[in-house]
Amino acid sequence: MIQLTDQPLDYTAITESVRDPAAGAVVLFLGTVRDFTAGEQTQQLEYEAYQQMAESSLKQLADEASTHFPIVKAAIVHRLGVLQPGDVAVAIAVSTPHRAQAFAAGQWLIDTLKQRVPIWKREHYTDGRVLWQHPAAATDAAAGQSGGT
Amino acid sequence: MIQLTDQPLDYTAITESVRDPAAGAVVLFLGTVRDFTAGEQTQQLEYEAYQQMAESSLKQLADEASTHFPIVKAAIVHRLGVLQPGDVAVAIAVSTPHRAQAFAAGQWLIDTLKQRVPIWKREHYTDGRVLWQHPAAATDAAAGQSGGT
Amino acid sequence: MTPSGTVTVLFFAAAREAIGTAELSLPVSGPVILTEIQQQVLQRAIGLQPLQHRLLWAVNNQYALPATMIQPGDTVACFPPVSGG
Amino acid sequence: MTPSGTVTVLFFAAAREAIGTAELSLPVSGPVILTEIQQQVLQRAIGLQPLQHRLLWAVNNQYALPATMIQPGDTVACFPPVSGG
Repeated sequence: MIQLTDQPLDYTAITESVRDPAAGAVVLFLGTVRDFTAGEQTQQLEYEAYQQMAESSLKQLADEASTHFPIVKAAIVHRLGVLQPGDVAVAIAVSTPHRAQAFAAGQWLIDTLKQRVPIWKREHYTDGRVLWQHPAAATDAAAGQSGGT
Repeated sequence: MIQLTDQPLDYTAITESVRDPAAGAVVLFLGTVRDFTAGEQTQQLEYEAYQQMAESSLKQLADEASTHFPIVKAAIVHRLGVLQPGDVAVAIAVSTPHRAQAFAAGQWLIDTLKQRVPIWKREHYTDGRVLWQHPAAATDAAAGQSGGT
Repeated sequence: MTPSGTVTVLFFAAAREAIGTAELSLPVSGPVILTEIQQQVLQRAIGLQPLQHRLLWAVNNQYALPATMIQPGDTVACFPPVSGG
Repeated sequence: MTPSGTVTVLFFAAAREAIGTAELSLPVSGPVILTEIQQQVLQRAIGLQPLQHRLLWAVNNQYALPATMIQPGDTVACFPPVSGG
């Protein structure tokens, strides 16, 4: 199961999709919206994707992970649209024969997703500021946006 | 949620119990019964515990994990009794502010559980042999058991 | 769907907001390298210039190097560093 | 529940099967060290001897060192290496 969706993530269905009697380990990772980041209170997060490229990029990610780790099955689902603190933004499930492989594969998948897959988040703070988040410079204020630090 | 149970594990409830708006990451680990181990086909696994010590040991594990990792919430549930291939034997869920901590804490918890918590499994193979499993010597045949390699 | 003789350029996130549009059509007289498209975009979309050293570029849904050949009808995308997850 | 003057020893998994019982009551005349309990157990439960170098011991639900003091009424447990998960 590899998809983008604007609906709440059903992480149980995502986990079930990777379960397999050939696997002794399943790791599920959930990326959830934190209420406070670096002392700033988040009211909501807004996720936008380049959908076509993001979908093919998620598929490539799963294929590439299978060349690095003995993955039995993998699933990646990312939510788009407006999320509140506590909501699940991304769910990654992976099954492997042994446990260390499942942790390594799950971590590689989320780390690489965050580096490569064309999805962006915009943070709406409780004080009214709205900022695009970028990994290298979270407070980088791009021209044209409705706020800045 | 820290417990031993002879019922099928509800890993969704276990995961929900650790979700928290202060956490940006949740990692769920499921240890599941593999159908084949080292070329041998498993018909069922039987888990036995020293219940009183295992319960206090699981609680100590969660407490100790919190001294090593910035855990927001943790849950550990281990199933006892007879399990079939594909069944979930253990579920560990942990939430932390950031993702690397959640993977590290989840892996530490399952690794340490397997070293310390007084639970034993006995493997019933499809060829009729029944063997207690021990980490250092999976084919070690203890006196008194109903089979041996 | 893009007529021969044009390259579609898509913009996302802060890049889209910086230039105020999600899409541009650039006329091309034949195959060109990505660098040439990038220069045309930055000339037409001045708002992007402060971001230019951080922009990422893709061609037909794959990240692309500056020397990538672009054919008429191809889709180029331009966006800031990704921040999913 | 254990009467003063005895130590209860519990056996689990392959250790239980090796001696054919889940529990022994050992009379003690006062505090003793774990080593002494271990020796009594191995003398009474000969089936355990092939396992003895791999056995783990706990006192009142905690792993215990050989020099641990055992009081009358305490519960000792004896079991092979654990294999949960």
